[in-house]
Amino acid sequence: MSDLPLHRQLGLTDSENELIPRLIGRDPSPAELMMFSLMWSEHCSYKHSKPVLRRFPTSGERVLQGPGENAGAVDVGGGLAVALKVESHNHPSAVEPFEGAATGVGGIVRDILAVGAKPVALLNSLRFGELSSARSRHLFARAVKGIGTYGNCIGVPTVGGEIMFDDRYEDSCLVNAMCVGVVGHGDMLSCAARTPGNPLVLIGNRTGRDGIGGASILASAELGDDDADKRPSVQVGDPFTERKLIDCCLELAAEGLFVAFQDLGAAGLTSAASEMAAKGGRGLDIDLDLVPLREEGMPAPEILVSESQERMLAEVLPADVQRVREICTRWQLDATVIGHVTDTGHFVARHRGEVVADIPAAALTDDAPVYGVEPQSQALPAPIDLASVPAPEDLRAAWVSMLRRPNLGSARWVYQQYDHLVGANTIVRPGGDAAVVRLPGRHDAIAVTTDCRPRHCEVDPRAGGKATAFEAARNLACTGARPIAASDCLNFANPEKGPTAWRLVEVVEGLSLALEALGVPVVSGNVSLYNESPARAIYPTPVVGMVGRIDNAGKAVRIGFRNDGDLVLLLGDGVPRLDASEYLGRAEGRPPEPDADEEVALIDLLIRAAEAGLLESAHDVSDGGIALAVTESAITGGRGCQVTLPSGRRADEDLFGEGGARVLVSCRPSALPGLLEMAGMVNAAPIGLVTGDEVRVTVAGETLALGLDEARDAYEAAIPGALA
Amino acid sequence: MSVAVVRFPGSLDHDSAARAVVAAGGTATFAWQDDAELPPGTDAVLIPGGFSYGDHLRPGAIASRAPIMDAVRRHAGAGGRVLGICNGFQVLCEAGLLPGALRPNATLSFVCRQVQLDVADGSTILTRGMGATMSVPIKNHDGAWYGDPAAARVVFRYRGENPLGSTDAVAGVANARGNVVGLMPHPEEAVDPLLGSTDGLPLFRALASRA
Amino acid sequence: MTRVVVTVMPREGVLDPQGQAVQISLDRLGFGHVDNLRIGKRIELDIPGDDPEGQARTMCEALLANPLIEDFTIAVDG
Amino acid sequence: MTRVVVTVMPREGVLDPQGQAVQISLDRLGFGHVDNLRIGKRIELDIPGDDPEGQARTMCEALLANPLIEDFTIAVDG
Ligand SMILES: Nc1ncnc2c1ncn2[C@@H]1O[C@H](COP(=O)(O)OP(=O)(O)O)[C@@H](O)[C@H]1O
Ligand SMILES: [Mg+2]
Repeated sequence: MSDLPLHRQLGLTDSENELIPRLIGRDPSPAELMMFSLMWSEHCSYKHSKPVLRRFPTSGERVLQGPGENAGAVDVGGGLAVALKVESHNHPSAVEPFEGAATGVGGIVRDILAVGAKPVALLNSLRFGELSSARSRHLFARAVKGIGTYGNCIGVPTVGGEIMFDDRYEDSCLVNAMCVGVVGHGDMLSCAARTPGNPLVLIGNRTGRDGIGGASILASAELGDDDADKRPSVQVGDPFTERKLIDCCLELAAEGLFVAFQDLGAAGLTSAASEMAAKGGRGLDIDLDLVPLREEGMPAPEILVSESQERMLAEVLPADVQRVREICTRWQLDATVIGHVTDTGHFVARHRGEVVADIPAAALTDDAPVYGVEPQSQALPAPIDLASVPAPEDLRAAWVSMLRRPNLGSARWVYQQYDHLVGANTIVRPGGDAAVVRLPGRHDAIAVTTDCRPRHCEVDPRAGGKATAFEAARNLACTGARPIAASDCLNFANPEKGPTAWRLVEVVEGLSLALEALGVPVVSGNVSLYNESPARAIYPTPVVGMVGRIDNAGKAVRIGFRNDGDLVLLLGDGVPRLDASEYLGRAEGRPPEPDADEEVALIDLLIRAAEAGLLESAHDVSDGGIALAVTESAITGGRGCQVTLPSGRRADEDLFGEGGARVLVSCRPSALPGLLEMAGMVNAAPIGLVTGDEVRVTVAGETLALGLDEARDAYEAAIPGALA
Repeated sequence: MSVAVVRFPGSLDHDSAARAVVAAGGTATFAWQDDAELPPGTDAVLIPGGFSYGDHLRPGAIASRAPIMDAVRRHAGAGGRVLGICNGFQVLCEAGLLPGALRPNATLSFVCRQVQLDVADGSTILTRGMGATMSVPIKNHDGAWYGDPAAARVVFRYRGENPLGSTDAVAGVANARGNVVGLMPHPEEAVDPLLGSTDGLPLFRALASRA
Repeated sequence: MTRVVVTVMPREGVLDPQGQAVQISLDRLGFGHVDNLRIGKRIELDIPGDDPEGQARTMCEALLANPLIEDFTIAVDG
Repeated sequence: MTRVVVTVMPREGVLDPQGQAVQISLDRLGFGHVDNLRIGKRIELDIPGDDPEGQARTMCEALLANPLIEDFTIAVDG
């Protein structure tokens, strides 16, 4: 056992430790100290990021619920709202990738459930070290398995996500999950406790010793180190119970039995109860002896902070307790009254006849000290000198090897392990720019995507933030969807270091500028900081999850070429550059700054063209440049093409350069005049046609040809090949 | 015609299966695992996909012992139509209503993708009226049928390749009488042009028809 | 109360893909000489009353094992 | 060649959802008196050479068990 004072062992600073007695008017008990330490952790209190997050645009005509509840929600018409949130489970996934990633899915689903919404789509954003590392291969493969195992069993289709491998994530992998749900406007639930005297019902799994971090320090002082060692701190997911929880809670919600509703996530009961109390300006009185336990004899602090999964806490009317129990029993779930709402504003926990905690709830949730970050601005790098990048001797070979890169090749190995269809509403399946999911029982649909451009954020954080948000919006628009809401997960290194703080502030500024230009509000999100080891810090990785809307699901556009003889066009004014590109493979140079007007005009054009039925295919030009985009449209559609690329400075840059607003589309020849007219100020350049069974690309006077089979083999082998 | 869709804790595809029945011109009702009888007026039974009881122990094993299964057994015994999809197929095998067992996929991973099937036996009351082939998705972790193909009435086979490693590329079987059919692929995900295929519709028409 | 251990193994002749996969992984980790690896389930449970072994047998027949593909054995502790 | 049996069980205190689901089911089948049911894996394998037990331990640590959530025991036949 360490000699440090208890508060230090629990991760509280000396000044935080001094603040607590002033807030509660006496010295905290060890259990209370632990509750503060968890609630005031960065994960729960956002103490380093709160001021930064205020920058995000969060309002808009469609916003029904902005940040502050378990998930945000926007109107999609017809009385229906879409709820969304992205969340990280980085650290648990690094410790135990299968369970960490699985419980990450479970947690984000319960956030959606907590606002009364039915989960209809899952996505995930993954970042690991290079697959040449055995550790990264293990983490990646197990995390994917964990996500699949959990998501498949709960019957929510996993329809999208992204994967990137880079040495910068070798020591700190990122596993972010996003869930999207639907709920009627009038059926949205809040976590705010309402009426004193109302019982609190704990629903779902029993409480065990999962994910007890700080508590084991406390408990070990009492029980001796040997026992502490036996305590698993890994949460184990139980997707079968989660499925029952979803079915059961939606049934309870449909009968209007919830007054307030909340999931138990990080810091377990402590966080759930104090948030309910603080949000509603009420108190909660909880009797820990009533909490159903998996093992006898758990000490109070452990019960208070256990992170056992698949649990929800509901405020219900006294007269409804019986009915709630009946429904839960049918679903084979425990439903136990563990306390009631009070008017004291305090979170009071009793155990074996004693009060073990009695704290003003707001002290836990709102009074954590907020630390302004101290950004230390960095000089922006100069654009790379093209002469310093060796030109490939064999362009065709370079093209094939690009297809074979795990960062560019097909993600099929991953999404084939996910049930992306369950529910029979997946109109556009994974493998394209965004997935399209029909709204239950309706003709309209939502498109969903997650995106991030970490290398760009590293070299030029503000521009990288913009590029990230615009890419997400462009991906939605490629299906014909109009972006309506975003959620984000800010994955960063240690913000107490000036350069990281600067990147955080600048990225958020860039994201905000782009989202304002797009008219897309941020309605929820999450922050994951300190993703660094002594050897490596991650790139700034602001994952953006975005939802768009399509009026008519039948008009959704896909990335694959569809008919021989169709014309291929390049839309947009972006200029490809190798700076910070996948081709370069390094965060060096300075990609062109996204132009908001061009981006918005292109997105608008795509949506209108899809609506008018002018597009046969549309595919965003992103990682790997136009060479990748054109090959993917050909492989996916099972049709070759002949295109001539606009010439710039050098053939490899023309082929593999990235950056700016560019989209590869195809259309029937008869649709061309309409499309050109609609394009207006947006550059629309016909570059070839769909034909044959090879991809023929003419670049700087040289013609390269790649058979569809050879292209597909390289593309499909990228990830399985690297894992073999 | 009224089709009873049987639900267990962990069933996932009951709503989409019911929609497929409706798309095929039938009406759908739900039956719960604890019910002793099928809903009044039930003409046919559909056991949908999902992870009943979390696939614990063996997929379909725990659900196959639920009270409703006695009613399903009586219905099948009287010649009534029963269709089991994916987990429903596993339940029917575990219940002894269909021959064989479903083992983990040869890849040992969940597989979600579109496949092509050959209709190997179009003479059962459930498969007649189907084309010679169909395009449908599979999505399962334990979908490798294991059994004696000579002793079973094989109704569907994977075409071209055997994606899950089942005996003799079997994708679905019927009982001897042909009124109970189970298959791993998901015809309810192939009843709407927007989903990419409507090849699953004839199966639901047969299930929901009086002929 | 008797602690009973039920072992359920894939039947001889039934493919055990999980066992095979583990054997391949062991091979890669340098345990290439390992052979005949099979994976089954071990179920531990407390059974009160008389004839715990007979009760366990009934449970195996009713649920715990599928005779088409699995064999079971029962061991009673102590 | 020695036949070795490795038993991998969920660690004390770790959730065993499979055991829980099976116990619920046994309860419904009339075995409500059964308790503390836990399900783990039984791995049988042939190990040639010296110290099969030590080899098995190395394999458990390298692959067969996840020490964060599982405990293993090794039994050597004969
Ligand atoms: N980066 C962010 N952008 C927008 N909103 C955020 C961000 N990070 C956190 N939030 C919001 O702050 C609130 C608290 O987040 P969190 O503690 O993760 O919620 P929960 O405990 O329900 O998971 C939520 O409403 C969340 O949406
Ligand atoms: Mg929450």
